[in-house]
Amino acid sequence: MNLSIEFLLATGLGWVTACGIYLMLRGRTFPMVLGLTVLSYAVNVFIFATGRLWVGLPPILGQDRPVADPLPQALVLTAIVIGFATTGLILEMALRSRHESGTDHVDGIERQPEARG
Amino acid sequence: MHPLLEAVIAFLLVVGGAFSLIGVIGFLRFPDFFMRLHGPTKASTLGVGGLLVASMLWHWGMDQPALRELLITLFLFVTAPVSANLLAQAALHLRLRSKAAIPEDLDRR
Amino acid sequence: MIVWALDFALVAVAIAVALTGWRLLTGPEPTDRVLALDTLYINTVGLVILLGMRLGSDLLFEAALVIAMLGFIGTVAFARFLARGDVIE
Amino acid sequence: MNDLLVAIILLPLLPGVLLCHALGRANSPARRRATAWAAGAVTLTALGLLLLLAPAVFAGQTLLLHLPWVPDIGLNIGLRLDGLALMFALLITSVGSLIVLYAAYYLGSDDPAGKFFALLMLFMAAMLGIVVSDNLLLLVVFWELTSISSFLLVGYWGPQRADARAGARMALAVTGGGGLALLAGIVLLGQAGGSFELSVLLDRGDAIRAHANYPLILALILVGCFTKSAQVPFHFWLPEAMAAPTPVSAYLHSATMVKAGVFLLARLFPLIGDTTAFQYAVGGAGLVTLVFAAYVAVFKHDLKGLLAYSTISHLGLLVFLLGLNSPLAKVAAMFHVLNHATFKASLFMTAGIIDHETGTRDMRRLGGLVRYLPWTATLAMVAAASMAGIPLANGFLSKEMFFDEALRAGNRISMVVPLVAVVFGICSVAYSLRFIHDVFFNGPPRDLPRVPHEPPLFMKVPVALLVVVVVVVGVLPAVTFGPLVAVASTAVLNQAPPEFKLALWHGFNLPLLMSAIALVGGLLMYWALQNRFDLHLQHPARVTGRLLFNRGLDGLTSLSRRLTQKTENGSVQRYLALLVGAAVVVGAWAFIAGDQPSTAGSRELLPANLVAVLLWLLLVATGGALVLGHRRRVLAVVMAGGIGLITAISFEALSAPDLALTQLSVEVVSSALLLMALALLPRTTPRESSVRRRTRDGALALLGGAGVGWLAWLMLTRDHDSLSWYFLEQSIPKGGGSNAVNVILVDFRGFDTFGEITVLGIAAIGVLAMLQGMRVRRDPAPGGQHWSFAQPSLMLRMAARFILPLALAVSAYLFWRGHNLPGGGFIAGLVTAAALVLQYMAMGQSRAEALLGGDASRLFTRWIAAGLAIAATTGIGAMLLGHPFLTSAHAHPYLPLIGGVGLATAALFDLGVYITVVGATLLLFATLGAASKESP
Amino acid sequence: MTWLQGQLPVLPVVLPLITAALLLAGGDGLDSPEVADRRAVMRTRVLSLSSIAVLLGISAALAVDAAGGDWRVYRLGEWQAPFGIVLTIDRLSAAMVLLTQAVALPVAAYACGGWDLRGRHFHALLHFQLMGLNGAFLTGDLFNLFVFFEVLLIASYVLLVHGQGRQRFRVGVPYVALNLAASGLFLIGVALLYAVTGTLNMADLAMRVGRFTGTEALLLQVGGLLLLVVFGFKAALVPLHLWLPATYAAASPPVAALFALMTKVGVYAILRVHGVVFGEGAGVSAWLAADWLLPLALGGSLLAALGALGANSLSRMIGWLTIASVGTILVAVSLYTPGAWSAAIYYTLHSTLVMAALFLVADLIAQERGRRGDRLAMAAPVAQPALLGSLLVLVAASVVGLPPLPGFIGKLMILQAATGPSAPWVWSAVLLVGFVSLLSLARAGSLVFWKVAAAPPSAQRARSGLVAATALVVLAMLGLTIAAAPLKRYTDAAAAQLADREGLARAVLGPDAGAGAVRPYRAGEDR
Amino acid sequence: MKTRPPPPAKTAPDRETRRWFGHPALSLVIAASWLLLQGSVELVHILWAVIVGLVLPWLVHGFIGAGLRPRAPWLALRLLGVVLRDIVVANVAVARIVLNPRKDPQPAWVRVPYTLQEPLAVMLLATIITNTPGTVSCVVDEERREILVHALDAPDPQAIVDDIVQRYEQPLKEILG
Ligand code: NA
Ligand code: NA
Repeated sequence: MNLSIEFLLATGLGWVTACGIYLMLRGRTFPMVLGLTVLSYAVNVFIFATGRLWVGLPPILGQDRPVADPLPQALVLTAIVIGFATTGLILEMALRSRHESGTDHVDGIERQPEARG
Repeated sequence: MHPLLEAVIAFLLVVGGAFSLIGVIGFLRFPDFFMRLHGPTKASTLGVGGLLVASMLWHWGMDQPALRELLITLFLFVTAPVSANLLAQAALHLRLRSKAAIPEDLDRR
Repeated sequence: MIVWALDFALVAVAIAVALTGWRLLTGPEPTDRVLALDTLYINTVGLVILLGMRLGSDLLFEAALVIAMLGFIGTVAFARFLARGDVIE
Repeated sequence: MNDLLVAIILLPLLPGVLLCHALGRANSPARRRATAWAAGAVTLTALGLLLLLAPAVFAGQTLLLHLPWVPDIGLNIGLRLDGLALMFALLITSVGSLIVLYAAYYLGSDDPAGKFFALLMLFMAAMLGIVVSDNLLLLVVFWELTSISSFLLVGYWGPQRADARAGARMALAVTGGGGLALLAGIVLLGQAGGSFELSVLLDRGDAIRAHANYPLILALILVGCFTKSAQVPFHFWLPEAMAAPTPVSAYLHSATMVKAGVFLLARLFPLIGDTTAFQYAVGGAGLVTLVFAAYVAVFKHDLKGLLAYSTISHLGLLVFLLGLNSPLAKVAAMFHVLNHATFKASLFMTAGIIDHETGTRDMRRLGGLVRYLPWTATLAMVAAASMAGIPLANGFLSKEMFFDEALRAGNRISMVVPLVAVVFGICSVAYSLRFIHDVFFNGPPRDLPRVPHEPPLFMKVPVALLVVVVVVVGVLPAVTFGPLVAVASTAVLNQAPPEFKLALWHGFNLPLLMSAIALVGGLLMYWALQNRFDLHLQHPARVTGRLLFNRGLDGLTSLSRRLTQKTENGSVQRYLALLVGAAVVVGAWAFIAGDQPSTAGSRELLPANLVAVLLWLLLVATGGALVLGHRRRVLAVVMAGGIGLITAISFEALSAPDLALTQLSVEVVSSALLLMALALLPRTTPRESSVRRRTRDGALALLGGAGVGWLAWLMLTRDHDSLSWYFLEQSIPKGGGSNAVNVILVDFRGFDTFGEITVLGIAAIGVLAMLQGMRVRRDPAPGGQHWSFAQPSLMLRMAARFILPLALAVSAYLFWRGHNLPGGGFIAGLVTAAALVLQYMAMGQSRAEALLGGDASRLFTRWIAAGLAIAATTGIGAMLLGHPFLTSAHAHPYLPLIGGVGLATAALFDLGVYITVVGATLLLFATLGAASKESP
Repeated sequence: MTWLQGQLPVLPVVLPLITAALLLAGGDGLDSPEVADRRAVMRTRVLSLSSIAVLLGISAALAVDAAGGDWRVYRLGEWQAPFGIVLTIDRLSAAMVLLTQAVALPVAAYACGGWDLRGRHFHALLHFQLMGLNGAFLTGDLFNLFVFFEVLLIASYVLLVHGQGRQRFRVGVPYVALNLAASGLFLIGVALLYAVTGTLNMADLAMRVGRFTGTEALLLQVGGLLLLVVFGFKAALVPLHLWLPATYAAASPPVAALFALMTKVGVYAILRVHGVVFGEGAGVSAWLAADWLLPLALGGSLLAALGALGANSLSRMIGWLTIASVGTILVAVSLYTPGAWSAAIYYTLHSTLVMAALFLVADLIAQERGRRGDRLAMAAPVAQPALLGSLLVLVAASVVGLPPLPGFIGKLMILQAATGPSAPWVWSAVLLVGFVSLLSLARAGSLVFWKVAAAPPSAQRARSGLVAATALVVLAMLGLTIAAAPLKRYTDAAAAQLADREGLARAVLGPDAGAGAVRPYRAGEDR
Repeated sequence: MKTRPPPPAKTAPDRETRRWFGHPALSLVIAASWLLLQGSVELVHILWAVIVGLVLPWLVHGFIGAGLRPRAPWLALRLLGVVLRDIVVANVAVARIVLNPRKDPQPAWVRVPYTLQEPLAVMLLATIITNTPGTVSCVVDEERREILVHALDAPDPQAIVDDIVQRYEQPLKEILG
């Protein structure tokens, strides 16, 4: 199999997803938010990929050439903005939560640390 | 496109690419942060600057809107030193190791 | 000739990006990583410009411009954070 | 005239409940009297109405009334007044009026009368509803209403007494739960019979009995009946319910509610009765109950406890009679319903008088009361004689009939039945004797709380009336209860009953002999227990149903606690892992258990080049570094920034310039926000997850990542179909722009964008709302040193001055061209916002905000509002012209000097986007900045 | 058709937005942290309430219109479906929109009793929430559904912590985090559907999904199942329910009452996507959700009812009961018959109103119990036992399914609709859930009203405005019983209409049901 | 609910009076940038360039302070030439240092005092120092009026100081003051 851009994208996407999930599952708000952010990058690329990959064919019309599928791009734009809004919100909520409870543990209370390993 | 123009563009591309690389090599190989800081400034000046000028000429040669890259060049020339300045201050605050002796009476308020 | 020079520049910048990535990953100082990110931005500007020439397109200019502008602002934020512990005072 | 049927139920339900509640709110003596009067008047009116209808019923008519309610599910207002209904309705209203009278004197001056009588009326309405329902679902409605109202009545003294609370809850649990089973049974019955109207179903008994679901129907309905009528093993709630005020016990737990189960057995007999299964189940349950409860009753020390078990026993008797495949048994049952109601209600009232006067119901303390309460004692003795089945009292007659039926059943089934009946008789005599002897004789009372006196006259009147009935019926049964029993039996059997004669004297026969044995045996039993075993020290039956029920409930509750504490432990990590896990599981399920193949497609792929591979390597390494180094938080932000940058480059290289611009600007602005947040958080994440936890998370992450990657691969390797050709075709002619992505955003799918900027606006407003009033002190620099370089760098200050106008120009340019080329309102807005954030960084928040015009939160809130309003107004403009929301218009007018100008309303919409984005982003920063300012 | 009639469908989305923008621009009177600007507060309340009242009227008009039986399709931007976004109004969506305003109006009125002053911009956020809910119910486009989910969610994030305090933020972060993760799954699901079918319009999807086999069908199925996880999470389908009890318990009572709608959005989406798109006509992907939905809903509703039994506060108990009632609804949904769907719709109406009422009643009780609030522990007796007790009994009885309340009618409808091999399970679960709920509500009621300290009743009487607002919800709930017959006809018709894919496709996509709308997307072709 | 206290007297806005064309240099830069961005000199763009060039400085007046009027344009051009030349030359020099593995550079911290008055001039000086390879302006100390420069390879630090003062600071002082 020749190495293809598609392969790189699919594997890279999977890898970033995995990183995002792992961070999202951490016990402190900050890494969790970072995980969600990274995960949203991956999800956005996934949506983008539904239009398949095209090189040098941005969906700008009137140049008499084929162009990439514009719809997924528009969807991703919306998703990016929503992701930005929600990330900002949870971040500041996490701050307030820490201010209220004195801990930045995601559960809002310090849990007994599990056996350190 | 005129061959001379082509040659100039090619030259600028080679120079720009080379200096981009050299800057990063500097960034990699020096022993302390303050020295490493010098590397990337090369990348932004002669390196990317060269590429940008090449691109300007190239678009001009292609009858596309040219000269726009001038804006980026100007911008990089203004901002890269500011970044360097701020990062140096951060490094001074963090009291990072410096091969050259940092002046004792540095006012860090 | 131009094609050859373009490829040379592309490879050079790509290697520069990869090497910058090395600093990004290894540090050792936090400032190194931020500087690496800043360099990454600047190299990306070069990369995008080269890509534009390679694809014969003038649609990539804005990306380069915005990368340059926002990359700077991001670096300022990082640097201020490292030096002052906060971004806005 | 049939409309009066509704009135009979509605009278106590509406005027009754409301009047009593309204009148009884204040607790003055006058108000209490008025309340009782109201209740009495309502009850008597209902009774009067019934009497008005009675002649028709006695003439053999069945009064029916049908009003549709929810006909599609078979729930209708269907009422019927036949003999059975009439008999029970008369019982309910007549005993009800006596109870009202009694209660008026029974209740203490602290007891809220309004609540009592209102609930009593509610209960009466429900009870009347049960007996006159023709629609079986409606019957269930009233059935459960009796459960609720009895719950409230039993718990009447709940605020003062724990036993009342427990009793009420148990009663509700058992009878309400049984009601749910009944509901199921009735629904199945209706499905089997094709209707829920009794008048229809009465002729379909055979079809129902032949239906495959018949055993299930029978079982479910019997659970309902047995719980209500306290049959073993569901009997335990009734003694607990004795915590209710005595009028409630007298009414609900002797005369009416507990008879509902009996009533329903009788009511449904034509539908589900007359089978062997029915006979064994119902008759068997009744037989067990009647003897078991009679035996236990002997050993009860509490007056009302004794009466409660006696009631259970007599309910068992009724159930037993209804279970028998003998028409005359039904007659006996109907007769005994009436008899039992009369003597048991009067005995409960007597017990109430004794409790009222002495302050206790414990027979171990009571004694010799005949000296203090001669009248009461006399009445009690007559009623108890009836309970014991002594001749001249009505209880004797029905007991004889019961013995007769037991003998006949014995012939058919087993001689055990008459033996059991005799044991029942012996026990009945014994506990009746005990009731009289222990209370009124048997030496003096032992340290009573109060010195007893005869109660007020009107407290005795109801008892006396009932006792008169006991005797009169006992002597002249045929002319008193005879006709009523006849019509009721006719209704139960759905045909005329065989000839029967209610008379005091039947000649010397086997039942009479059994009665004699019972009488003598009962006397002996009581004597023996009293003198040989010291009855007062006996505590029968340690393992009671109550105990089991309470254990079960406690067990269930603690199971619930354990379960919720175990699972719902507030651990976000667990919840998130569950969510991700669920996604992985269902995804894997589709792959593994599904029958569709998973193979890569045949699309021609793009060959990779060195740049792409290097970027890919960098991405993988950055992701790895992010995961491995995430505990150093600044580093993690840098790494995430790196991933964002590579994402942007990919977008740029893969023909998505708009995405690249947006991703990049969002990424930078997010990084700045993250850093601002980090300023208020610890700089490092503690290492606290166990290896197991990390392994689990790693596995989940890898599975999720692999899944997403594999899906992407399957997708990317095959060509796709899309409706996007339409956008490409229409963007320029109809959307007025050549950037298809932007035209989709502001036009084809402008509604999405409309929602999206709303989200952004809400987020900013939300942050303002959330952080309101928060001022945190920043931590000192790591290592405890002071922060350096307080004065912002001169270079930065100067650069910011230069960049702001330039960035605004770039914004304007990006906005301007967005419709045709990469750009647009959102990106322009973020660039503007970023440039202003740079000002914040360069000159400090307070100065920057002063320059922007003062109170930042209000200012930016208004910007958001304005942006949203502009976007909406663009859409509304189209509406005013009669087009749908967000319909765009565009034109290319040719202006002198300037040339062709593209004008699109979509640009105005985009302006709304721009303003919202700037306002929202700045509000996010400003709020966070204000919160992290040192408190003054 | 008059102008207003023509524009009716979009007003439930646009009007709340305009109102919210006005409320934001006008300020909420709480700029100064110490004192409220009385006039601004009044202005805010009047504007907010009157806007919801108008919305209620609009929704009622929509429902009346929908009762006629035709689909109303509102083409945003005048673009032909499936290319543009459409609002699709059928009986179901109209009913849900009406329900939304019917809950919102009393809840907003209740909040005006003082809760709205406990944080910034309550009314604006409420209107944003309404916009999101209405949009989600009305839209006929899957991605647009995602957008409105986000609108309603982000408003809910903020409303959840309205009133602030440690506990609210403690549950706020998990709530947001989980929903963000779910949003990611939502997007992946939508993306997979688009990647295969090339369309986002739900009517178009319903016609297209059945045509795919092989790996394409597999991708569709994964997408559909991911959406099931998302919607199941929103609907608190066990085992994705764990977030709900603490969250609802921590929310301020009017917000919790409003949140009664939120789980129903999940149910609604399941009906639309898994009921219709992946329903009968989905070829190899037909009844995709059935394998999962029925057992989870059955077991889940029982588990949740059990959870309510051990709850230590009224609001936590209501949270568990909410899960149980959604489970009951989903049981009906998973039966995939029009009768069962009709029951599900009716029960949804009931469950929403009754849970909202319960939260408000619980707050009234808590206010009169002093410091103990709604905790299920001994406290001073309430000042108005008869009033609050009657309200609680009425509402609780309906939750349990005691007749003649709507809960009873709903359960009866479900029982009657359950036939076939799953019937014994459905019957047992529905009845057992009722029984266990009965146990827990009886326990709670007896603890609150009867197990009281020997202290005099607290002097704190519930404000009559609050009681009136609560009574309004209860009355609306009772209305479901009184009007059960016409409502049943309506829900029957709604279920039938929901199942009619072809009818929907003709209404939304035109007589040729969208033939030719999706074409192969290849470089250089078709341009 | 308490009523709101009377609003505090409005503080004077923290901004100077704005004037149209108060920043001629900036206006020119912006107008030129606009044209560069548009990549065209059509009339419509020129018109907009003028508008943008006038409006934006007016709009952000408070943020950018008083306008500047450069005095010696020719000197400025000359300085530009010098700087560009130095960039190229010094870049090559630094490249040698970077690429020669045996070369062990002698870094040094150098204080460059300045007498410039105008902050913008100071900023430009610092920028030039950084852009010419081999030196990076690390701290601009406004109190001591000196720039702390890190030199990559400075066997003779004083030479660097002299060079900077002579080549850049003096011309800047003449141009901007
Ligand atoms: Na957008
Ligand atoms: Na439009």
